[in-house]
Amino acid sequence: KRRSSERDGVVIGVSLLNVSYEFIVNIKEAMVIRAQELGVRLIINDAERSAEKQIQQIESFIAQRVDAIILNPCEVEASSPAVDKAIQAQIPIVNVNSETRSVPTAFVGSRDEQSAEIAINFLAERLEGKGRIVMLSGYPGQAAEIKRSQGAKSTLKKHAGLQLIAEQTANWSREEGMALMENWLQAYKDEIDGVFAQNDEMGMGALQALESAGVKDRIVLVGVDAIADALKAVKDGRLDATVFQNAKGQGSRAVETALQIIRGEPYEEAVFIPFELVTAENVDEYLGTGEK
Amino acid sequence: MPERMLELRGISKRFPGVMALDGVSLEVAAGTVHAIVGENGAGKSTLMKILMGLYPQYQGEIRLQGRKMDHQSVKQALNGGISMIHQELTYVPHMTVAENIFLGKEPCYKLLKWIKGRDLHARTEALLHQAGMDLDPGRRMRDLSVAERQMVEIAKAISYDSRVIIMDEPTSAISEREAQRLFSMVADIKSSGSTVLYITHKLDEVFRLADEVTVLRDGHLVETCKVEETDTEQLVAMMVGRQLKDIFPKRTQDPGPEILAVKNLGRKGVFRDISFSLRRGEVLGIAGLMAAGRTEVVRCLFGLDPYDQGRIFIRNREVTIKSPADAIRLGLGFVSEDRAITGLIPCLSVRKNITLSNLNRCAWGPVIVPNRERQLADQTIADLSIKTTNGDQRVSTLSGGNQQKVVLGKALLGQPDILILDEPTRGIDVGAKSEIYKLIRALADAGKAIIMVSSDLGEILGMSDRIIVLHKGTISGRLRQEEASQEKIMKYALGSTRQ
Amino acid sequence: MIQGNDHSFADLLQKYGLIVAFLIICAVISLLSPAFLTVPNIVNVLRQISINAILAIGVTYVILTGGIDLSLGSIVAITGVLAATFAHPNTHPLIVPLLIGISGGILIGIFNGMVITRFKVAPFIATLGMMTIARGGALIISGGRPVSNLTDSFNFIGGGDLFGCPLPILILAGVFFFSYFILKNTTLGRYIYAVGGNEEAARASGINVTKTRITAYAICSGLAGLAGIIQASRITTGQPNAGISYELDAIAAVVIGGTSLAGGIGSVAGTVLGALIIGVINNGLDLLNVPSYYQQVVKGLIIIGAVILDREQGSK
Amino acid sequence: MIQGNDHSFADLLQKYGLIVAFLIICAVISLLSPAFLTVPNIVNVLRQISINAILAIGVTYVILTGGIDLSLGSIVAITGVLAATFAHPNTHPLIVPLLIGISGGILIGIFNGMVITRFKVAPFIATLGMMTIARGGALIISGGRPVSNLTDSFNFIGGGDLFGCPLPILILAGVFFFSYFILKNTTLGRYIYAVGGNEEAARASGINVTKTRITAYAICSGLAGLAGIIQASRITTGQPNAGISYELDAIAAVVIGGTSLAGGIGSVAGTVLGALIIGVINNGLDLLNVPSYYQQVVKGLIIIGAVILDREQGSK
Ligand SMILES: Nc1ncnc2c1ncn2[C@@H]1O[C@H](COP(=O)(O)OP(=O)(O)OP(=O)(O)O)[C@@H](O)[C@H]1O
Ligand SMILES: Nc1ncnc2c1ncn2[C@@H]1O[C@H](COP(=O)(O)OP(=O)(O)OP(=O)(O)O)[C@@H](O)[C@H]1O
Ligand SMILES: [Mg+2]
Ligand SMILES: [Mg+2]
Repeated sequence: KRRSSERDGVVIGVSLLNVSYEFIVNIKEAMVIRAQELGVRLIINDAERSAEKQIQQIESFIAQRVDAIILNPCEVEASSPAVDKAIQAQIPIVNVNSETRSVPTAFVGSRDEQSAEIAINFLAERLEGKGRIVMLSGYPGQAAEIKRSQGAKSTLKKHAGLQLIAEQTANWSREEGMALMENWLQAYKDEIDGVFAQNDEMGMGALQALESAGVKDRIVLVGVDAIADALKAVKDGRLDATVFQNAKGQGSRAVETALQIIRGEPYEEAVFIPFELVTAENVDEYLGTGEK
Repeated sequence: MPERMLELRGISKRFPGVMALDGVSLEVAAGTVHAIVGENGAGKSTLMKILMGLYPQYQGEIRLQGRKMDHQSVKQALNGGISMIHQELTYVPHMTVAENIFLGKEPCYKLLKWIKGRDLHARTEALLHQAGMDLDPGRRMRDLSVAERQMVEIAKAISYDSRVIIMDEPTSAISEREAQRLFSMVADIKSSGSTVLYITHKLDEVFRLADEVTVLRDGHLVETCKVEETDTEQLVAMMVGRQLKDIFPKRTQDPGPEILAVKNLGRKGVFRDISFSLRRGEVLGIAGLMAAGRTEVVRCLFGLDPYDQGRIFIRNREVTIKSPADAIRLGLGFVSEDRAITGLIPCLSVRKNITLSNLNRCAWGPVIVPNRERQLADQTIADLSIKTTNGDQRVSTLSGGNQQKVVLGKALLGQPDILILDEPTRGIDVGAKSEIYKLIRALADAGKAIIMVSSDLGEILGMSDRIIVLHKGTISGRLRQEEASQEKIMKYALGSTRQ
Repeated sequence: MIQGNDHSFADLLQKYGLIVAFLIICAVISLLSPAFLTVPNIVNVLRQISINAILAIGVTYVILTGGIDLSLGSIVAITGVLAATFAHPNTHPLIVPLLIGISGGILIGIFNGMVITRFKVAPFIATLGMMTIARGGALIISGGRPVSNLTDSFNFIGGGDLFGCPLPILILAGVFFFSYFILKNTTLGRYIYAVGGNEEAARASGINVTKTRITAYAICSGLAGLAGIIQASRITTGQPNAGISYELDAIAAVVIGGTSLAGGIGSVAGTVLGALIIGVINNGLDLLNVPSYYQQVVKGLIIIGAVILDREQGSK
Repeated sequence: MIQGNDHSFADLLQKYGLIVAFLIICAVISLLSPAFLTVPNIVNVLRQISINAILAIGVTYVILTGGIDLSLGSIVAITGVLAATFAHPNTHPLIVPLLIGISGGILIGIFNGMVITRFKVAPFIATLGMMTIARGGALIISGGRPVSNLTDSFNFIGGGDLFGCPLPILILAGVFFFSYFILKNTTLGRYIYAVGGNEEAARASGINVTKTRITAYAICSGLAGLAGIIQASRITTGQPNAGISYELDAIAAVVIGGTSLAGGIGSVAGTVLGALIIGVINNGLDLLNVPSYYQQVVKGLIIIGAVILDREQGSK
C-alpha cells in the first residue's frame, strides 16, 4: 500500500460540495493558493451537491492512496460514510466548512446555526424587537438549510416581538429568490418589515425585487456568506447586512491542517472560524476578502 | 340453409363528422365465403373492426353461432374465434416473422410464462410451409417487402384456427402467384366449416371465391345476394350508383419526343443493368413478381435511395438525382406503394398533405397564402373526388382508398413531366380506379410521361403502351402493347428470357 | 371560427379543455387569495413566466420535429455569462452583448442539429451532452463566479418597463407572435410539422429534412440565448449556475400545452398556455404560503389534473 | 452464434460498436492513469455504477414500451426515506424496511402507469408530476431532515461485502440476469417490445396493452425502490434530497446502450454497457484530476463521441 507521497510528493484529495457556488469557489481558490505555497498537489472533485457522489469520490481517493483527504461535506449524516471509509483506510480526513456526524481527523469551519443567529439578532435590533419577517430558505433537507433554519427559529424564540409570517425555499438561487420575493410582495404588500435570506444569492434576488417594488426603504434585508456582490451592495447602502464567513481562512487552514497531519506534526482537531456581521460601518474591512 | 355462423343486427358507428355505418344487418352461414364490396369510405373496414373488437363503442348487436358477443376487446374477439387480416398492415417492425405471427399467443411454459423459443420457430416454419410460403421465420418484418409482410399477415390470421376469418383487402399488395395460394387457403378454410369475410376491390375475386356478396354504400347496406344471382356490372352499379363501362381509356395522341433515358442503372445487391427510355405521352408499365425489385428501381429514380451504377438522362441532359428534392426539381413526381411510410404525414390535414411538395405554388416567398393553398387543395380534392368532410380533416382518418388518392393528388400538384406510380390503384375501388385510369391517360395525352409499376396484370395490359418485366433485379423482357398478354408477362416474370 | 380554421373540432375542444383547466385553477386561487387577481400580480406572473415561456416556445420548434433539447438550461447560463462579460460599463455598446448572447445560442443550436442530423445521434443524447458541455463552458468562462457590475442599459432589458409594461413581457409577446406566424404561415413551419409527422414522407415530398431540423435547433437555442440575456439582465449578473433544470419546465409547458413529444402535433399557443398554467400554480402556492414540502405535492397533482381534464374534454 | 440468435448482424455490429467505444475509453484512461486498471479501482467503478445501472435497467422496461420515467430520482429519495424510517435499531426486522421500500416503489409505478394508460396523460407529464409529488412526499415524511441512526444489517446492504464482493454489485448482477431473462424469454418481455414497437399491432394481436404498460412502470419503480434502499444504506441515511437528476443519468445509460426512446428496440445488456461507459468516464476524469469545469465539457464530448462511434460502426 504505497502512498502517493512516496512516488511524487504529497497529494491531497479534495471533495467539494459544489463548485458553482461562489462561496465554495472561494474556499477552493484559497486552498489552491495555499497548496501551491506549500508545494502540495491537490486533486479537486466536485460532488455537485450529492452525498452519494461524495462517497464515490472518497472511495476513488482511497483507491488512489492519496496522503490525506479534505472533505467539504454535502450532508451531516449522508456524508458520514465518506469519513468512516477514509478513517478505516487510515487516510487522514479533514472536514472543511461544515460538519458530519462521524468525527474526522480534524475540522476547520464554522457552525451554520451561528450565521442565522447573527442575522436574526441584527433584524431584531434594526426593527427594535418588533416586526414581521419572512425567510428565504435553501435547498430543503441540506445541512446548511437545516442548520440555518434551526438557528433562525431558536433565535426567534428569544425575540417575542418578531413574527415569522412566511418561509419558503428558493433553492439557494438568485432568480428563485427574486421570484419568491415578488410573489410575497403581492401577498403581504405592507406587512413585511424584515427579510432573512439564508444565503446572499437569494438575498441579492430579494433585494432586486424589493427595489423594483420601491419598498426597500422600509424593509430590512440580511443575507449570509458575504459574497462579492453582497459586500458591494452593503457598501452602496442597498443591502442592510450580510454575515461574513471566512472562506479564505477556512480553505487555507484546511490545507495547512492536512499537511500537519501528514507530516506527523501537532495540529488542532477543531478550528472554529466564527461568523461576523458585516454592515455599512465595517464593510470596508471585508471588501476584497472574497476575491483572489 | 347451413348453420348460421355470424349475425350482425343494426350496427351503427359514428365518427366526428361522419356516420361511418348506419344500421347494417347481415347474416353469414358457416362454411361460406362472404364478400363485402363498396366504394372507398363505404364503411367496410369499420364494420370489420367493430367485429374484431377494435371499436368498443358502437350501436347494435353481434351474435356468433347464436351467442351474443359484447365486443369490448380484441382478446375477446380472438378468444371467441374471430381473426382478421387488417387493411393497414399491423405488425411490429423490429420483430421477426415468427414473433409477429405468434404475438399474443406464444407457446410457453406455465412458469413465468417462459416462451418456448424452439417451438415458436418450428411452428412458424410449419405454418409458412403449409401456406406455401418460402420465408425465413427469423427475418425481421422491417426487412421484408410490402408483399412479404402481407403474406405474413395472412399466415398470422390463419394461425388462430378461427371460425370466422376477416380478410380486408388481402390481395392489394401481392401478385397473382401469391394470390393463387391465398385462394386455395380460403378454399381449405371454407371446407373446414369456418367462414371467411372477404373485402376486396377486385371484383373478379368475388366471383372466384365468394358464395354471397354484400354491397355497402355510404355506411348503408345496399344489398346482400348470392353470387350466382349477380354479375360484375350489376355489382358495380350497386356500388357506385351508376353504370361503368370501358374502364381503360384509349390513347388519343401519338407519343412525343424522348424525355427520360435510363442507362445501366444498378444498386448493389438489389438490381442491375436497368435500361429503358420514355417518351412524352407514353405509359410505361413495369411488371414483375413480388420482390422483383420494381419498387427499388423507381425509388432510386426518384432519389429516395442512392444508385451506384448507371446514368440518367432527362430531356437529353445527363442528371444526378441524390434526393427527392432533386427529382422534383427535374420534373419528376412519385406515388409510393406504401402510403403510410413514404406517402403521408398522418397527423396533418388532407389539405396540408396535398400541398406539401408544392408549397411554392401557394406561397409568397417563405409565407404561405392560405387562400391560394385552400384553392389548390380543394381543386385537387374535387378533381380526384376524395371523400372527406373538408380539407381540414386529418388524413389518417380517411378510408384507405381515399388516402391513396391524396398521395396521388400531391404528386399531380407538382405538374410533373414524368410521373412515377408504384401500385397506383392499390386499395382503390372500381369507380375511383376508372377515374384514375382516365386521369393517367389524360395526363399522358397532355404530354406527360408515366411509369406505372403494378402487380395487377389487367391494369398493366390495359394501360401500358410498353411493358418491361423485371425478374430478380434485371429486365427479363420488353413488350409492346400489341404483343403483350398475361401469359407472356408471367413467363418473363418467372425468369424466362426467351420467347 | 371553425370553418376556415385548420383545426378539427376535436382539436378545438382539446384546446378549450386546457383553457377550462386554466380558468378553474385561476378561480380557485383567486377565491383563496384576494391578491391574486390584481393588475400588479398579473403583471408579476407574466414577468415571471416570460423566461420559461420563451424557452418553451423555442423548444416547441424542436419537439414539433420529433426532437428534444435538454441543453436549454445550460445555454441560458452560458449565454448569460457571455453576454454579461461584454456588458461591463464603459466597454461595449449594448448591441454587442445582445448579439453575442443570441448568436452564441444559435451556434450551439447548429452544433446540436449537426450532431443529430449528420452523425445520427439521438437528440436526447446529443443535447444531454451539450447540457454538460455548455454548463462546463459557463463555469470556465466565468471562473465559477457570478459576472456582475453590468451597464444600466443591459440591466434595463430584464428589469425595465416600456409603456408601463415590463420589457420581458413585451419580448415574450414578440417571440410568441413571431413564432406563431412562422409555424402557421410559412413553408419552414409547415416543413417542421411534416418532418415531425413522418420524416420519410417529408423527405419523399422533396423537403430538406436535415436543413429543417438544424434550423429548428438553431431557433430553439437562439431563443434560449435571448432568455439567457433576459435572465442575466433581470438578476443583473451572469450566473454560471443559472438555469439548472429549466429545460424540464420548458418541456413540461410544451407538453401540457398539447404538443406531442412524438412530433408533428402542437402549437405555440398551447405552449404559452402551458407556461401560464405552471406560472400561475407557482405564484398561487407562494401567495397562499403553502408549506414548501406540500407545495411540491400540490404542484405535481395540479399539473397532472390539468392535463387529465384537458384529455377528458378532448376525448368526449 | 448468429444463427438461432434473434439479433441481426447489423445489431451485433452496432453492439460491438459500443463495446469498441468502451474499450477505447478504458485504454486511454489506463494509459494516462496507472491506478485505473487495478482490481480495487475496478471494484470501485462497479460499485459506483450499481445504483445508476439498476435504475437504468428499470427504466429500460418503460422506454421499451415507448414511455419514459422522470420520477426515478424522487422515488429513490422517498423509498430511501421510507425504508430508513423503519430501519432504526430495535424496531423492526430487516425485511420490513426492504419490503416497504420496494413495495412503495411498486405502488408509485402503478400510479404512474394508471395515470398514463387510463387517463391518457403523456408519460413525460405524468412522471414529471410524480417527480415533484414524490420529492414533496419524501420531505414531508422526513420533515425535511435526514433519517439516520439505522441498523447495521440495513447499512450492510449498501456497504457490506459478500464473498469479497460489494453487495450492491451482486444485487446489480441479480437484477441484470433477472431482467435479461424477463425481456428475452417471457411473454411479458415480448409484449413490452410489441407495445413499444407498434401499439396498434399489439392491440390487434389481443395483447392487453394497458396491463403491459402498467407492469413496466411497476417494475421500473420497484427497481427504483431497490435502488433507494441501497442508496440509503450506502449513505447510512434516508436523505429526502437524494437522487436529484438520477433519472437523466439512467435514461442516458439506456440511450447510450442503444435503446430507442421511441420504444421497441433495445436490450438491458446495452443499458448496462451504457452505465459502464458513464461510470468509467466519471471515474477516469476524477483519477486524472481533470479540473472540474473542464470535466463537464470533456464528459459531454466523450458521451457524444461514444455514441457517434457506435452509430458509425453500426451503419457500415
Ligand atoms: N378514426 C376515424 N375517425 C374519423 N373518421 C373515420 C375514422 N375511421 C374511419 N373514418 C371514416 O369512416 C368512413 C368509413 O371508413 P372505412 O375505413 O370503413 O372505409 P372502407 O369501406 O374500408 O374504405 P376503403 O375501401 O377505402 O378501405 C370514411 O368516411 C372514413 O373517413
Ligand atoms: N426496407 C427494406 N429493407 C430490406 N430489404 C428490403 C426492403 N424493402 C424491400 N426489400 C427487399 O428488396 C427486394 C425488392 O423488393 P421490392 O419491394 O422492390 O420488390 P417489388 O418488385 O417492388 O415487389 P413488391 O412491390 O411486389 O414487393 C426484396 O427482396 C425485398 O425483400
Ligand atoms: Mg377499408
Ligand atoms: Mg413494389
